Amino acid sequence: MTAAPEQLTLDLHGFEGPLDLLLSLARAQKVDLRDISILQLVEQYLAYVDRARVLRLELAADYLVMAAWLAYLKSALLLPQAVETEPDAEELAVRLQLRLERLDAMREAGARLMARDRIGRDTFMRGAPEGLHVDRKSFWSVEYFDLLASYGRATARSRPVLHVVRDREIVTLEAALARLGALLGSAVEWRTIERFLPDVDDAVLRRSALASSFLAALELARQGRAELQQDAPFAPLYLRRPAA
Amino acid sequence: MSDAYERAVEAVLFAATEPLSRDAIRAHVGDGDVRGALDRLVVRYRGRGVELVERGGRWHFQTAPDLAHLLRRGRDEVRKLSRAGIETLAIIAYHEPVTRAEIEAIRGVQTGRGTLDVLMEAGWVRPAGRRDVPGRPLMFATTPEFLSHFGLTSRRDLPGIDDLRAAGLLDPVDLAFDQLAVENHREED
Amino acid sequence: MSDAYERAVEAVLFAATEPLSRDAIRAHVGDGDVRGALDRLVVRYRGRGVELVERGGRWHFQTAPDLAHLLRRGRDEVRKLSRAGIETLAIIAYHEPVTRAEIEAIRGVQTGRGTLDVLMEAGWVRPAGRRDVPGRPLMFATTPEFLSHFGLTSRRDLPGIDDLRAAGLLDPVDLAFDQLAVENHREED
Repeated sequence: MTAAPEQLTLDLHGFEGPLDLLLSLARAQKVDLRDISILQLVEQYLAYVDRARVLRLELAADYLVMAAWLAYLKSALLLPQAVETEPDAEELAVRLQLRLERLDAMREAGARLMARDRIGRDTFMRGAPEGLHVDRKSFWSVEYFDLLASYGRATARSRPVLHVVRDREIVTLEAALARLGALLGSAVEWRTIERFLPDVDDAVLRRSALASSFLAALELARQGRAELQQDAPFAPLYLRRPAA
Repeated sequence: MSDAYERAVEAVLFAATEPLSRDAIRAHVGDGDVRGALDRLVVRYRGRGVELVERGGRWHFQTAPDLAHLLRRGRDEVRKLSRAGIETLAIIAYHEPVTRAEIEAIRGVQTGRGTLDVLMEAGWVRPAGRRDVPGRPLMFATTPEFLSHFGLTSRRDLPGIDDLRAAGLLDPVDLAFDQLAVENHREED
Repeated sequence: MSDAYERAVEAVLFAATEPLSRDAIRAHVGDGDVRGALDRLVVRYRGRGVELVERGGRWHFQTAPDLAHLLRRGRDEVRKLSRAGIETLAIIAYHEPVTRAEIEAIRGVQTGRGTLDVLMEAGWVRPAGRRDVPGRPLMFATTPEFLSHFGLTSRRDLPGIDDLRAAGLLDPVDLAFDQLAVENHREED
C-alpha cells in the first residue's frame, strides 16, 4: 500500500477488519512500522470512519468498536502527562503498534513461504515411482483429516435438526378477553379500540395486543357483552357496553 | 561436470509419469543433442541403484533389477479404507465401547460384516466385551495401534464436536444452510 | 565406485512414493550407515537435474528448482491459497502449537469456516493436542508434508524466524486486549 491516506478508497470490502485497515494506513505513513505516529494513525482511522458515515456507508460493528477505542486512546494520549490514566495511554499505544508489527510480520512471512520452491510448482517428485511394499500395519491407509471429516458426515445424518422459535412476548387471547371484559363494564360511551389496549412501548407487543383485543371484541359482541361500530372499512373501530 | 542440457533431460525423465520418446523429451527441454545426453546419462547411472533404460524407443529410469528384492511389492498394495470403513472407525473412536447397533444408529445405514472385519484386520479396532442388555451384543473399541497410526497420545486428543464444527467439518454439504442458522442463532454458540 | 549399501539406499529412495525417514530406509535396506550413505548421495547428486534433500527428518529425491520452467508445462498449478489461508498457515508455522483464539488475536478477525479446513485437507496442518487452560482449546501445528512442500529442512529454516523471535514478535500475545477488536467481526471467505 503506497497510496497517500487521502487516496484510499472507502471500499471496506478490501479490508479484513479494522486491524487490516489500520495496518494499511500505517504502511502508507512509514515503511518502518516502529517509526509511525500512533496519534496520526488514530486520526486517520477516525477520519476514515467519519467519511464512511458522511457517505452513509454501512460500517461493520467492529469498525465502530475500534473507532470508539481509538477515540478513547486519542483523548488519553492528549491528556497532560501529569494526569494519571488507567491503563496507561503510552502503553496502549505501544501495544497497538506491536499488534500491527505482528500482523505485518506474519503477512511478510506468508508471502516468503509462498515464494519458496514448492513441490508440484518448482520441484517435482519422481513421476512414476515403483513404490515400496509397506508392511501390514499400514496396509489400509486413512488420513487423519478423512477420519475427522467422516465423523462429521456420519453424525450429521442422524443428528436431530433443531428448530428454535424465539420466545416472544405476546398478549394472549385469554388476557385480552379478561382485560376488555373488565374495561367494558364502565364504557358507556363509544371509544376506539386503541383506548382499551394496555400501555406498552414495544411496537411488536402493541400489534399483538391489538390483534388479540380485536378478536376478544368479536367474541364479546357474540356473547352480547359488547357493541361494535365502524363507519367504513379500515375506519376507527368503536366499542361500548351494550345499552341496557 | 554435467552440462545444462543433460541436467534438463535428467530432470524431465525423472519427473515423467511414463517412458518418453526422444521427441517427447525434446518437446520439454528444447532443441539439443538428446541422443548424446541420453548416452552420457546411461553411463553416469551404470552400476548405481538406479539406471536409465530404453524400451521400444522410450526412455525411463528404473531401480536396478538386482535390488528389486528391497522394494518387494508395488505400492498398489496400500488400499484406501472405504468411506463406510472410515465412518465406522471414526464412530468407534468417538463413542467406544460401542455396539454394531449403536454404530448403525449413528450412521443411519447398516454396517456390512466386512467393514468391521477390515478394521480389525488393520489392527485399529478390537472386540471389547459385551453390553449387559438382552442379546448381550459385542462392543468394539480402538486399539493402541489406532492411536499411534494417527499420532494421538490418547483419545482425549481427538478434536471435540465444537472444534469440528468450528473447523467446518460438520455438515460439509449443508454449509450455506448451516451458516444461515449460525447467523440467526448466535446465542447458541 | 559406489558401495552396495549406498546403491541400495539410492534405489529405495528412488522407488519410494513419499519421503522416507532414516528408520524407514533402514527397514528396507537393512542395518548399515544410512547417514553416511545419505551424505555421500547428497554430494553425488549436487548440481545434477535431480537432487536429494532432507525435509523434517525425511529424505526424498526431487528435480532441481532451477529447472521448474521445463517441467511446469502441462501440469496443474498448485492450488492457490486465499489470503486468509496464507496468513493462517504462516501464523501456525511460526507460532506452533497455536490455538484458534491465538490465530485470531494476531489477525484481528475471526477465522472463517473453511480456512483451517483447507489447510488440513492440504495435509499441511493438523490438530496437535489441547492447551492446558480452561476450555482445553485445540492447538494446531504443521505437518512433515508442510516442510516437504515448502522445501524446508526443518522449522528452523522458516524464512526470518530467528529475526522475528529476536524482535519478540513471536512471543505469546495479550489475549485480553486483542479480543477487543476480534469481537463481532467475521471475515469474508
